Amino acid sequence: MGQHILEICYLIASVTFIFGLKMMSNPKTARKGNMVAAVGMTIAILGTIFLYESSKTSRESLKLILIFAAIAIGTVIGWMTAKRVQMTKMPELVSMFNGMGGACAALIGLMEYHHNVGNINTLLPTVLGMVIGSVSFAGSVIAFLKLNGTMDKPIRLPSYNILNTIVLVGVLALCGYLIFSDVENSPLLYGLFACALIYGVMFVIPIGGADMPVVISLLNSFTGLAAAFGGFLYDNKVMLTGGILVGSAGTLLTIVMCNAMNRSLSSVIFGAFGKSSAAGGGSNTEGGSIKDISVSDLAVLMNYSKKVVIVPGYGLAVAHAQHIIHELELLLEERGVEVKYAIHPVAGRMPGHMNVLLAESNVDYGKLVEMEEINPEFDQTDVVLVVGANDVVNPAAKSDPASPIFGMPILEVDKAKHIIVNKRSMSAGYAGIDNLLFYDPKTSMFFGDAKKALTSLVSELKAMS
Amino acid sequence: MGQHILEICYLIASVTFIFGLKMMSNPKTARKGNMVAAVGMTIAILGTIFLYESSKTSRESLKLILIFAAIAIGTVIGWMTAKRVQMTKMPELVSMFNGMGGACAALIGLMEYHHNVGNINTLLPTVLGMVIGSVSFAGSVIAFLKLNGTMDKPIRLPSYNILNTIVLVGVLALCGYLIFSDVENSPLLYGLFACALIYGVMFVIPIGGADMPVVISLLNSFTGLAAAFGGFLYDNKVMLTGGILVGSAGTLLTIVMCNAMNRSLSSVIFGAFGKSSAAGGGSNTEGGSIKDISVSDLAVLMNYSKKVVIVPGYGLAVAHAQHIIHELELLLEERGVEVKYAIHPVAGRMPGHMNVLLAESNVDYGKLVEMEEINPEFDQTDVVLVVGANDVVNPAAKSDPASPIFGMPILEVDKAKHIIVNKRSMSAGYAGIDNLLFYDPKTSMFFGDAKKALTSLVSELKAMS
Amino acid sequence: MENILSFVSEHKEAIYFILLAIFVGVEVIEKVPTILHTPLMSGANAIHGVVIIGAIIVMLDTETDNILSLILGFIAVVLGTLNVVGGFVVTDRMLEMFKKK
Amino acid sequence: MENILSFVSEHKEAIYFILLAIFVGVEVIEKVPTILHTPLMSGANAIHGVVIIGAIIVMLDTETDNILSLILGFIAVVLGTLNVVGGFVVTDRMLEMFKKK
Ligand SMILES: NC(=O)c1ccc[n+]([C@@H]2O[C@H](COP(=O)([O-])OP(=O)(O)OC[C@H]3O[C@@H](n4cnc5c(N)ncnc54)[C@H](OP(=O)(O)O)[C@@H]3O)[C@@H](O)[C@H]2O)c1
Ligand SMILES: NC(=O)c1ccc[n+]([C@@H]2O[C@H](COP(=O)([O-])OP(=O)(O)OC[C@H]3O[C@@H](n4cnc5c(N)ncnc54)[C@H](OP(=O)(O)O)[C@@H]3O)[C@@H](O)[C@H]2O)c1
Repeated sequence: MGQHILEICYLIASVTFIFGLKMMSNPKTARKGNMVAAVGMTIAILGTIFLYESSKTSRESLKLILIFAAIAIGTVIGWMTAKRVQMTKMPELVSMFNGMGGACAALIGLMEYHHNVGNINTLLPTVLGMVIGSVSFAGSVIAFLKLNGTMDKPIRLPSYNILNTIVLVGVLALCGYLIFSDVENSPLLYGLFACALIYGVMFVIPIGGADMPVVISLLNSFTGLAAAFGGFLYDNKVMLTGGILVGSAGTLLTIVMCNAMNRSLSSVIFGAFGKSSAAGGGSNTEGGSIKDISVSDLAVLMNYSKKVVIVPGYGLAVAHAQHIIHELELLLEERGVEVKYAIHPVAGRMPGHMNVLLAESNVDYGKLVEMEEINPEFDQTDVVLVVGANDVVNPAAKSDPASPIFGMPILEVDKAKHIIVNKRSMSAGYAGIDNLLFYDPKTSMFFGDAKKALTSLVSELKAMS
Repeated sequence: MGQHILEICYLIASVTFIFGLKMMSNPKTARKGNMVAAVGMTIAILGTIFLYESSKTSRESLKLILIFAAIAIGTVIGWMTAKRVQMTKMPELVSMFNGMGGACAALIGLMEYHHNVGNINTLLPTVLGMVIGSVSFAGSVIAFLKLNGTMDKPIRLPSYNILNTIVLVGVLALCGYLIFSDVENSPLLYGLFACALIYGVMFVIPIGGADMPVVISLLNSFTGLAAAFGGFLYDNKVMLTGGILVGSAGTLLTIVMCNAMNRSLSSVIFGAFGKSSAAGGGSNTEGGSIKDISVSDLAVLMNYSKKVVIVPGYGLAVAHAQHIIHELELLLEERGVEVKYAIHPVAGRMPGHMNVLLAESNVDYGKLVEMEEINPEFDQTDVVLVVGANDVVNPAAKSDPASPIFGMPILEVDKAKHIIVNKRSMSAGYAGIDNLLFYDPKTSMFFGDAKKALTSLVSELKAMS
Repeated sequence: MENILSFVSEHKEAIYFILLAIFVGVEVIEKVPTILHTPLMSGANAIHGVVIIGAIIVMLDTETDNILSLILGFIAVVLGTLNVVGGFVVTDRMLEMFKKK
Repeated sequence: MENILSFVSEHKEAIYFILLAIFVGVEVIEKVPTILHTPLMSGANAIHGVVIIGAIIVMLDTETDNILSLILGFIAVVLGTLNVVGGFVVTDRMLEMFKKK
């Protein structure tokens, strides 16, 4: 009876996962979708605690206390972290939570191993779940450290890919041996565990910090896979559904991101980008002179414009300048200036990064205009204010077939009357290449940290009226 | 071994069905998608013939000959009919083929019944598949006759719905008895079969001929359901996948059609439309006078226009005027007139009906403009030529809250300088309501069968140059 | 009540299968644009012709001396083939016209 | 070869399940617009926290005197909860901002 009810709980949870993801396709229903999935998850968890039954199951109060204590601890920490973290730290957070899930899967595998030796149908998912979970865990930790800035240089030993492949082959060989040997061999299991962790570290270490969103999405789908293997192990449908859904979602998102950057997944993982950027691309640095603009001149220019388009980029996120830019926008509108934001699909470091940021600072949704729509408007624009964006406005993507970003669609800001670029220095963006836009006669540089620079601009503007 | 290969055949076929339907979402890949599904189907059929194995299976040459003969006959007839039929007869054809599938399911149920008495798990799908197949078969035949014009009036006995409900209850009761009684009772089975056929007839008979596309789509999903029950009966995955896919596709399409017409499914089935149209709506007939236009005047008018928009409707399909209208279009373009087609989503009698028709006569795809896009263009249009359309240009949908089509989006042709309406008489369209557009001072009527009228227009135009 | 519960839990494989297949069907069809709805309808029509497999199985499993069964099975196979072949061919004809552009 | 064939056919239920679930996942995700990709990623992240169910099962099935198992299980449940709760809450926070408009 209990078992039957549990199956129905799982069924409900599986359906909520699907509906939840489905509702995520619309900003209006997305939040509800997330709630729906969360409710389903709660049902599945509580159902398991109270109704799960196998030949070995027992519910001593010690165990129940431990389980609830663990859940309580996890809930409090998870809740607090999630509520407190800054919006700009989202990628770090996602990678951290992803690592937790991976670790959980790895632990399950470690503990279940000796129960399942001899039965290949359950041993296979046990070992694979453990390995994938471990890789995901270790990889996520490194990704977290990289995003965090703790580990900021890609570390690339000589003949790295060979080394990496050797470890991978080792992991696979150990897996195969453990699964098919039919004898319990705990030391080897721990060896495999260690190797998987090492592989996870080595997998992520050579990848540049800026590529982390792609990596996280990939690791996300790894953890999904690990959960699905858990589903096979326990013949548990909800773990299977959830795991497979996330696995395919993660894979798809990874591909979407790579496509939007006009790069292949392998070039992200094997770091072809970093190399070519160091070598090529920089050929035009001497090509022209750059022009500065002072805060007061800029304030005057903007004050008397009719139409201003703001192009936010990664720098805006780093500088936490989303609130001050909203203030600038409101101020300009008060003075009768029309203000819009031009949102490039891969501006920032995560898909939709700019939308999340600007939504946080209450910018009106209707003012965020997507690339295809805003591009024809630039020639009627007086001032384009580029804030911490670089690659997404690089004309080389259109004009220079040798450029690594050639072919990526860009915001065509060079059609506007005046282009103001705010960044801290002349250094390159994510793709590591030079930007000829900065040498355009119509462009003026407005150097400084985005938040500070904009703050001074806003106070200058306020002083003017 | 053979059984294993057969399972893989089924797996492949199931995947091709999904991919085939998926590829249908794009005109570029749609044809290939259909091929893919057809290949999968062939694999599944051949696999079954040669590899299927149960305790009772035998492959005497007589049986194999009969099977291949049956397939050959079906193929030849199906192929010829499908190749020869006129494009305007598409709905008839679909309903006919649908009926064949339903009949096939019904026969399977009839034959399998006595093998499965006593085993509720297989008896249930056997009986239900038989019943749904029979309803689908009988309903499709009636739908075919109605579309065909053989049976053109909705037949509505007094207290029809009550009668109908009684038959339905009878069918359900017999089903329940047969399934749960556990004793073989062939006469009752044939009784049930007869009742199901009667119900199918009664289900469709009261529905107006013009509502047939919705009905066919619904019957389509019924047959899908019947196939899925076959899948349960034989534990056959490909029948299950195919059946369920079609079942949900048919249901969804039905809903989409009803939504586009701004009506509910129950109002289609219970015929609320037909009634209200007879009573209401006609209140404004006396409201104004209509104006005729002669062929020669029309030819002059069009010849000296800059921009002409053609609005095709059901009448175009009935009159087979798609080729002559293309000729008209080419002729006008030769003379420097800009010509476009305005396509309303529910113009005609099937979703996408106009696109299919005009594609047949080789009209350039880019000239077919959808409603939302063309509506803002009407005020720069010199002549709108409405050919056999009525409801889709009825301004009552916007202005008259009492109208049965109120709320349906329409083509706003009344914004154009001149409106020419070609139809045979002043009689109403599908919704059975009057159209004030015809009394608009800017409107001129150009009476006659679409094909004949346009032919005379074209020759008049040709004579002019 | 308990009957229903145990029914659901015993047939969970089938229920998940059905649910997922319905989801796939709905999601896939939702993406088809209106202009392709007529061919979609007839393509789907062809696919439910898969019921022919049942007819073939009936033929294969019947005793050769059961004439009635053979005849009915024969008719069922003919009807199923009509549905399959006619459906695919007519859909192809329609889509051919779309492809030209 | 024959091994593979029989493996596939024996596990057909599972294979269909996996295939259909993958299709559902891909179809559903494909429809999500770019602007929602960050919350989608973190929402999906929360869902794979379903692995916590495995951790709970381990705890329930372990002997009470197997301290190591209890400790590891405890840690696994904490980690799983972190993934689930953190994931859903952070997604909710992000989506809350989108909803305001
Ligand atoms: N969105 C995604 O899904 C995603 C995922 C992965 C990768 N990417 C990639 O990320 C790039 C995004 O382009 P983007 O134009 O947004 O950014 P970007 O090309 O990376 O450029 C960011 C610029 O911001 C400036 N900056 C850094 N900190 C700043 C601060 N505190 N104040 C002001 N400026 C600051 C930097 O120049 P200074 O150092 O001179 O200040 C840098 O040039 C693309 O190449 C895209 O392919 C995107
Ligand atoms: N597309 C779909 O999926 C679908 C499905 C079901 C229902 N519907 C419904 O069908 C209607 C479609 O609107 P519609 O404007 O296309 O058609 P309509 O409103 O049905 O009007 C068609 C008009 O064509 C005229 N006509 C008939 N034969 C003709 C011929 N040989 N030559 C010239 N004219 C002829 C008729 O008038 P005369 O008799 O005076 O000639 C009639 O008024 C909508 O109400 C819609 O809701 C659509």
